[in-house]
Amino acid sequence: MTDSFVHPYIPNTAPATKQAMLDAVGAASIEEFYADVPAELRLGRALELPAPLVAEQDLARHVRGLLAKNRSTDERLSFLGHGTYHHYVPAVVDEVINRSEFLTAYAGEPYEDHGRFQALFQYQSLMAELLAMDVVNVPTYDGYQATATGLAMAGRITGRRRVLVVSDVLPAKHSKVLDFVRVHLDLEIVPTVNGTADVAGLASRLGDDVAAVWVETPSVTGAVEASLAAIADAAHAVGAILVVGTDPIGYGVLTPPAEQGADIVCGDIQSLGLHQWYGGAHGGFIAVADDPTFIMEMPSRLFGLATTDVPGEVGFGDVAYERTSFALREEGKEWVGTAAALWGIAAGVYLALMGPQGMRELGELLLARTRYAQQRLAAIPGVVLGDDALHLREFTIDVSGAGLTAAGVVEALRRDGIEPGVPLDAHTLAVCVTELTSQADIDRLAAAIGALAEASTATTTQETRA
Amino acid sequence: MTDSFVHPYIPNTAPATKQAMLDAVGAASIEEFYADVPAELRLGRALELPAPLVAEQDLARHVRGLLAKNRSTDERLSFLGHGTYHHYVPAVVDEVINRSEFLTAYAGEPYEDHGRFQALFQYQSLMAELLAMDVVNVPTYDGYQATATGLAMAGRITGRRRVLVVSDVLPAKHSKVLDFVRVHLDLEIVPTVNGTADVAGLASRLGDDVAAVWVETPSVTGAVEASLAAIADAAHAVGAILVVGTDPIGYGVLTPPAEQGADIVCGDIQSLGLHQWYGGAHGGFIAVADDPTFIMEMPSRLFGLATTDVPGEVGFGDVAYERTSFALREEGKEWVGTAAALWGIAAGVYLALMGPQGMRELGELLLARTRYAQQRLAAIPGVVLGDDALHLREFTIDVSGAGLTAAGVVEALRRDGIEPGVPLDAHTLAVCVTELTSQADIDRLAAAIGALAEASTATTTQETRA
Amino acid sequence: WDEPVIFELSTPGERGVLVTPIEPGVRDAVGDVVAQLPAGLRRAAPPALPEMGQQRVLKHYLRLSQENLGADFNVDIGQGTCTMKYSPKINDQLIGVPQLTAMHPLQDPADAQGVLEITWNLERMLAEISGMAEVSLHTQGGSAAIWANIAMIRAYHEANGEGAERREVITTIFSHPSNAAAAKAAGYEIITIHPDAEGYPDLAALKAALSPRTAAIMVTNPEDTGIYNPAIKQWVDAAHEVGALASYDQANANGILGITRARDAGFDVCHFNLHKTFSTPHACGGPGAGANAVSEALAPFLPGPRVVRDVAADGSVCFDVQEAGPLSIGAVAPFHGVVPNIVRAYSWIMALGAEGLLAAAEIAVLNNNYLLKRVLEIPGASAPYAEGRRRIEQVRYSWQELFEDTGISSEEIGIRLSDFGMHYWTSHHPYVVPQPFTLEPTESYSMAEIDEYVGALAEVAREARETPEVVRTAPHNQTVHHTHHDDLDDPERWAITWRAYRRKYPSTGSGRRFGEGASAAVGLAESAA
Amino acid sequence: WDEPVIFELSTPGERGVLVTPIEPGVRDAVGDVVAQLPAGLRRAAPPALPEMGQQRVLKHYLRLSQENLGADFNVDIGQGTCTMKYSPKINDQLIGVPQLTAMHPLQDPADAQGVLEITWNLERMLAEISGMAEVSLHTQGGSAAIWANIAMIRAYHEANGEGAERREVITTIFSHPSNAAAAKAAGYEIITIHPDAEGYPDLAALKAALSPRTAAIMVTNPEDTGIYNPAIKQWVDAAHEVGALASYDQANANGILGITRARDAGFDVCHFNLHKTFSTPHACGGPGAGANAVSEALAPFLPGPRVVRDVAADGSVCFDVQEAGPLSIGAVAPFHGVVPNIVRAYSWIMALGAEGLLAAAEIAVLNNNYLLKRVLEIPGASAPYAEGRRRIEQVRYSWQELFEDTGISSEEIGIRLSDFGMHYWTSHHPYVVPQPFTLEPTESYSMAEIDEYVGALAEVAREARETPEVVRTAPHNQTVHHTHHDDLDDPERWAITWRAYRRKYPSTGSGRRFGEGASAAVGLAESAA
Repeated sequence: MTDSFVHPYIPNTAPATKQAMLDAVGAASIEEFYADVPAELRLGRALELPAPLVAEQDLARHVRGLLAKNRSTDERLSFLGHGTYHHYVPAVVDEVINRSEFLTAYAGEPYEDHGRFQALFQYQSLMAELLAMDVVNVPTYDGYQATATGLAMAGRITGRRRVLVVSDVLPAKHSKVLDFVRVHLDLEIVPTVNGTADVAGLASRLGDDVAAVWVETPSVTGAVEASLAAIADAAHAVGAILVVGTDPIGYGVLTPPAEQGADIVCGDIQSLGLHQWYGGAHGGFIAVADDPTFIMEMPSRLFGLATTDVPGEVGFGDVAYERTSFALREEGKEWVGTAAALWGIAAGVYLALMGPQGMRELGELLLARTRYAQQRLAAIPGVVLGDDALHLREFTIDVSGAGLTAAGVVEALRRDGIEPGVPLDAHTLAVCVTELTSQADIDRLAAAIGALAEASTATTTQETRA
Repeated sequence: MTDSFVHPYIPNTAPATKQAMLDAVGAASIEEFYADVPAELRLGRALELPAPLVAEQDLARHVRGLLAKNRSTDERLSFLGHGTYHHYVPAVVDEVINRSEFLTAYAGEPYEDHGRFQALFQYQSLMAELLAMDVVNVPTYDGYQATATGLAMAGRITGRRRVLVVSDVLPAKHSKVLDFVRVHLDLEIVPTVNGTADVAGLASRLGDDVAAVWVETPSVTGAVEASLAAIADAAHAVGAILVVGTDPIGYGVLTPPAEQGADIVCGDIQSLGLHQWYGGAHGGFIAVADDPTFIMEMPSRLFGLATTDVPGEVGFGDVAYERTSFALREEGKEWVGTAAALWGIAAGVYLALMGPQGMRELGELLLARTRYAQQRLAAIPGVVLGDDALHLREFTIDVSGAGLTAAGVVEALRRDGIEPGVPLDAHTLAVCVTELTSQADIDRLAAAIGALAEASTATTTQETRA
Repeated sequence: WDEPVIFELSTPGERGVLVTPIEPGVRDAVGDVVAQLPAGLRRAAPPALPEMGQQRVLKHYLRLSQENLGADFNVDIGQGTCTMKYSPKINDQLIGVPQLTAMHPLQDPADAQGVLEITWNLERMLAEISGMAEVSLHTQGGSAAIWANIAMIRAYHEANGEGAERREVITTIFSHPSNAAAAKAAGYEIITIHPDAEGYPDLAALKAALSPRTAAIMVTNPEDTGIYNPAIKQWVDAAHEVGALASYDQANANGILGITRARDAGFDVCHFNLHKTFSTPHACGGPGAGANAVSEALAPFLPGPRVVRDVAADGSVCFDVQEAGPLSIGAVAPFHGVVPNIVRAYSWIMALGAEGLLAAAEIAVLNNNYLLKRVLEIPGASAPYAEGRRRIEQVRYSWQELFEDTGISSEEIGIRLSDFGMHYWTSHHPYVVPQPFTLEPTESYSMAEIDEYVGALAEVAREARETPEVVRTAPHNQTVHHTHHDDLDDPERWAITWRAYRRKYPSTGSGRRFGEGASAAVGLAESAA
Repeated sequence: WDEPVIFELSTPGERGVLVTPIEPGVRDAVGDVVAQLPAGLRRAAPPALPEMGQQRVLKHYLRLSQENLGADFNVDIGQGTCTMKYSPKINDQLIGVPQLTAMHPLQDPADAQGVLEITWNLERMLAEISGMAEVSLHTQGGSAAIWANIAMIRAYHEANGEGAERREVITTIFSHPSNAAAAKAAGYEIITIHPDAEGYPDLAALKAALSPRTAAIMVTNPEDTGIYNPAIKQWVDAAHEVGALASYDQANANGILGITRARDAGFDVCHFNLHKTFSTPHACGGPGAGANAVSEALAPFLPGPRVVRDVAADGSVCFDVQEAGPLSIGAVAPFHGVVPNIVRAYSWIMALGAEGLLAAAEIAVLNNNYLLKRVLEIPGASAPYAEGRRRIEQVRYSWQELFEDTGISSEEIGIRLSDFGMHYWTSHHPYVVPQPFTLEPTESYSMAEIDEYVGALAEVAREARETPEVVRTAPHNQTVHHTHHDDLDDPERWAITWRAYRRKYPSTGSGRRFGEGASAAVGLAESAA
């Protein structure tokens, strides 16, 4: 760097300080420190980067200018879900996770970072209540990774390779899981019937070489699996493990999978107090019973309570640290690293604010809005629901009867500032509603699709007549 | 309230708790506590207020919807000043003043509120360096109040009534000052000449009945007073006090008034790290020498250093608390109360971030941009500068020569998303530039006014011909 | 933390934030503007501000913040009369947007419809809450609002030609001192009424004081004792009988929201503090916000500019700004008042509605009477006046008995309380109630939190009897130790700025230990809050 | 604070936040949806979440935050290899806007041009910084990026028909353990190379280990010791010679920004951690963000979806989203990666530019060598390996000598250090360096701060010799005391959730004091941070 380069982020660019430090270590120049970097590897020129904006006001103007090109779901009416959901984030959640103490901390000991340990232990504990399971990890990256790891755990525990996939899975999630486990496991798809698992079909494929049955509920179409208990029984009968991928948002009213026999419950916490962030804020949970067979296969950190030198005082620490790659390198379970701790704290604050009553009311609201949206859209001539399952938050419609394509609906409605959903195939649209989707919003969507359908039918009729 | 009313802000609305507390105090109902409120004064009906939005998400949507009707100066190109200024606020300033510990604290002791005392002591100290004076108060409400109090102090110190106003003052400020001091003081205006004080005119009106000479620099037109030293000498010669109202933004490069003889320097800190807030974020400073005659007339709190029981440790506390209305009620100096402490902390953080070099560069930038804008606008045929004084940040143009009115320019340019300035009279427009007004912004303004002038001249010429 | 004074953290050459450079085109056009300055206007030596990297400035102030006890952190029921209630975080989040922070007050009103609508709506809601005709939100604090009250009263009498005769303002000793102080600043003589033996405002004394010289009575109700004046209407009537106006200090109206209204008792003018009753945060002592509410008769005297609502012929609504009228006292502050707090208070009312405001009042009063019962269980504590009667939203208590028993003063107890993560304040001077302390639980604290607070109070009272030295030498667990007040009252010794300190204490020996190398490393050892 | 576990703060009936009600129109249309649920799907008992008012939740977490030592508060140079640098507040402020938080990843790309442009630009900037052809920003942390590295390598060999033969991955003991662990998870056998006597990576040992069975070498450079491998190009060349790929763990590239680049040494793939080198905050352990940079040959294997830049015929630019191609490893994470950190990292680079990145590297290295000199002045401290040579951005030190003299371990010293408001970590297991501690000052700390840190370290070392009991029984000034690890390794005793704790410890006697009434009132007495 040149001597006149002084930057607010780099205090020792102050020329006098820099010189004093060089003098202290007896170096003629900073160049000396790079003696081990061979000359032929030295770049020898300035990086070709855009001209910097060293004045904060200029940086702010530049970045704000770029972001101003975005049109958010505050400005567009969005029925998009498909892995990232638009839920309300209470202000207290943002206040807590934006606290500098949490935002900028990393990996201190349980003493000076007591707050972090307690906040994450509480996250584990609050999730545990919602899921009715005794063990929850410090968040891993996302629901994809959580499910991949959950299945890998089942493989390691059973020593088997076959995994029966009995639900419709988000394609990107399937892609991630497959690439993650394929060395160790084989995924076999058991096609769903009317939106949920084909229990009979599953039974016919189960055997003592099956490591796990993988259920997604709600599925990619938002269908809630109604036969979980039967699936659990069937799986357990052959010594297979039931791995359930889920979104915890509904468990204020819905029976948690653990109470229906699930062994490993995993999924994403984005719905619990995280903004959409263009899909950039996910965290994965893995929940199991308080059983060492399962716990010792978990790669993530687990914070637990411990006694201290002061009688009656409760401290925190890492449970079974020797499982981890930090301790054992490649002999650990998968690996552990920086993942999504702050999002876990956020989810904990969210659940503490919502309480049992809030989660109950929210679950009911989501069921009601989903049902209402299904009713309204299915009332459009030519539009039919994709299946008869119970749906939470997401469902599909088939628009082919109205002479429409899913992509065509999206394209047409975007012109009105509406994102009507995600096309799953040529004629199937996945629609998502949340507590932020009001009745009026749903009515607006129905009216817009209804108008399209009417226009399409009119055109078709006209064409038929012509 | 009804028993089913439970609100997140009011924990004891939980019915069981409420009943337990009533039981504990032996009250049959809350009604008992209002025994002293006569029946004829009881409202006896619900207040007529809009239906509440008890769910935070509904409140957020409502308020955001209202605020979305605003079009801020981020979306409009603004040359508005006239008391509230558009300066850049570094992110660290907002981070600090939004810390819950500062935002929600009030009036603790110097022990548990050590941070507040130190932060405000530092504010005083940082302002003192900028102003080159030894004493600065904890902020009062705004620059209006600071100046009103500064003049009132001069009246109390001298026991005289006459105040000579030698600068052009912001009308609203003049209004406030006048109403505040008129029982005790008479304001007499000494008209300015070419934008700044008429020193000869002042001399002719000075006498030993003059309490104070009031200078504003920069004045309402942005003119910097060049004769301050002469004014100080003249005032002091008759035992009058020189009160200078100012904006501290320029003192990285400009000589502070204290070094030119000012006795009381006062003004507003909005420019130092506070957003515009639609004019809703002002704070007033009053600076004097370390002279009990002046200090004992200050109504505000003054935080000072003190020794503690630990040798070498520095504590903080109220200096000369017995001056205040808290201690003496009506025998105190004016009054003290909740004013603008947090804004003072903000200004302190701002000055700490800027440092001597930052304030110097900012001052230079403002002088340069102001001069450039003057040049560009004065180059428009028919547009002339209001005076020949040195200007900082604000200046006036007279558009009458271009056949325009000030209001007309405003109306026309608003249609292009430009706020060109504040009309001071029919033909005078006060234009403001800051570090956030780029050269390109100024060029755009000049082009827009130039086009108006051209169109007007063309019309006039045409009319003349016709 | 043992955080130095910021000037001690300076390192030459460091920068906290950089300024955007002057564009070459500008520099070419204008030249070296600093060099061009007349010598007298060019600053000779740069201001001795500290030079610090950005993170060090941040760290310094973050550490200071942790050394401060915000209402969000403690059971903040000890700052009685101050109405420390929960300031909802959503309201802070809602205001922190460019649509508010980056608005200039002289923009085209068409571009400011949101903020104008909120302002107008809040005025109307406060009019309903007070029963008054018109409201102004200009002032930045409660005392500033009291000033506006008396300034309007003064203008009213002057407009009626009675300005010269009406030279007195009557208040009570348990009304906020700013009523007396602001009236004095407005040129009035002050008459202060003391309560009767029971602690109730003395109507007979008021009547004796009233005369054609009276400009106004300016009273708080309930008073700082938490006692509601049941004869308040008679007070107002008596004032009106002599042609005086009645001004109601409702800075803290928290106990009577939806219960009773200023105008219903006949008051001509009142004010609220948005930072008390309406939840905006206290911000270390401001900005707060005041609301002045007046009767029809006083409306012309309100400060300007005013926000007005226009309904067009087609029914469309638009808000506009109107300059002050001829009778107005003019500007009392820049523009429209403390806008962030106006939006916060509006949001708070909208989150609660009529039933919520009533609930706030009722629970605040329930909490207060519960607290009263619990405090009186502590040996040595008492609640002078109105014995056995309920209070409204706060109580001024006394440690007189404990003081007589132990010699430990209320101030000492308060300082020791800070070691428990709580605090209280005594009261305004003069200490009419001996060894006072003033508690106001508001509606924001749960029963469990109130019990926790009383537990700490009782513990300190026990210490005062059993281990008084522990109390007398407090604080023991703060970042700073017992501080010597005599330094602060002696002009020779006081140091109001670092600049003055360096001048008065040129040697580093006297009273400082800053800059001792690793001293800051003791860090957590002394950390508090 | 002595803040209870949150479940102990529950009061039946309190609410923290309310849910918007179901509209009557919706309810009329759908009926009671909960009652309609099949019995098996209707939750029997509500989840035992706490019931708390909003302010109490807030207070609880704010107090916990004060019990945590963020990088903004201490001289955070002790978490060596973690690159704790200043995360500028402006970047946090810039991202906290609906134009980012309220964006859905499947919105019309036309509505997402800002975030797509930033993502694309950051990819290009990182391509220039690494010398690589293409960059993906999908992964949420460094280890996830390492996984993506090995997943691409695996896919590459499979695409070339060599997947079955190439079953080994070679790494070094001073490379981050996730390289070994992720490769193992991907099905590879791991070969770990130890350094030579001087601490330099052992080229001969590598060559002996390489074979046609080698899929890749995966190494860090400089290694965790701060030693730069001068033969790095020979390492890469040797790998290439046997047909293996070379993967570079540049999680922490902080010392060599603008100095030397991965591709220039021949690497095929590398990754950065945006939360290390590029300043995004560590967030208590995530979200971070990883960037995978690859050569032209590996570009087809990058995860999808990809952000692409289209230039129209008229020169107008627009950004679009493209699904992964046939060779891609597919999705590694939802959508486009950790968007908040992508924008933060972009902003950080834009604030510094080429000269600023170079300055960051050079000052980080200057700071490190200055720190090295100061630490070696402490009796008992040493820096094993490469004696007398300069290091790059960090050093793994040893207290072995002090341990031999006093019996005080590095871990004990680290715990005692927390009493001084500082901390450090030892290192990853196994402790190849005995009694290790790893310091990395980055460019963010001033000379004065480094001196302060070393002062505290020296003080603890002095204590270890003079008053070892003080060190051994630390911490003394934290909110919690020495914690017993044996509880955490015994399945019978561990309690990973409150739910499990209540089940395993049904009596309140064993190991808890919560709920003892006024216990929380001790408050500040034990406050830390």
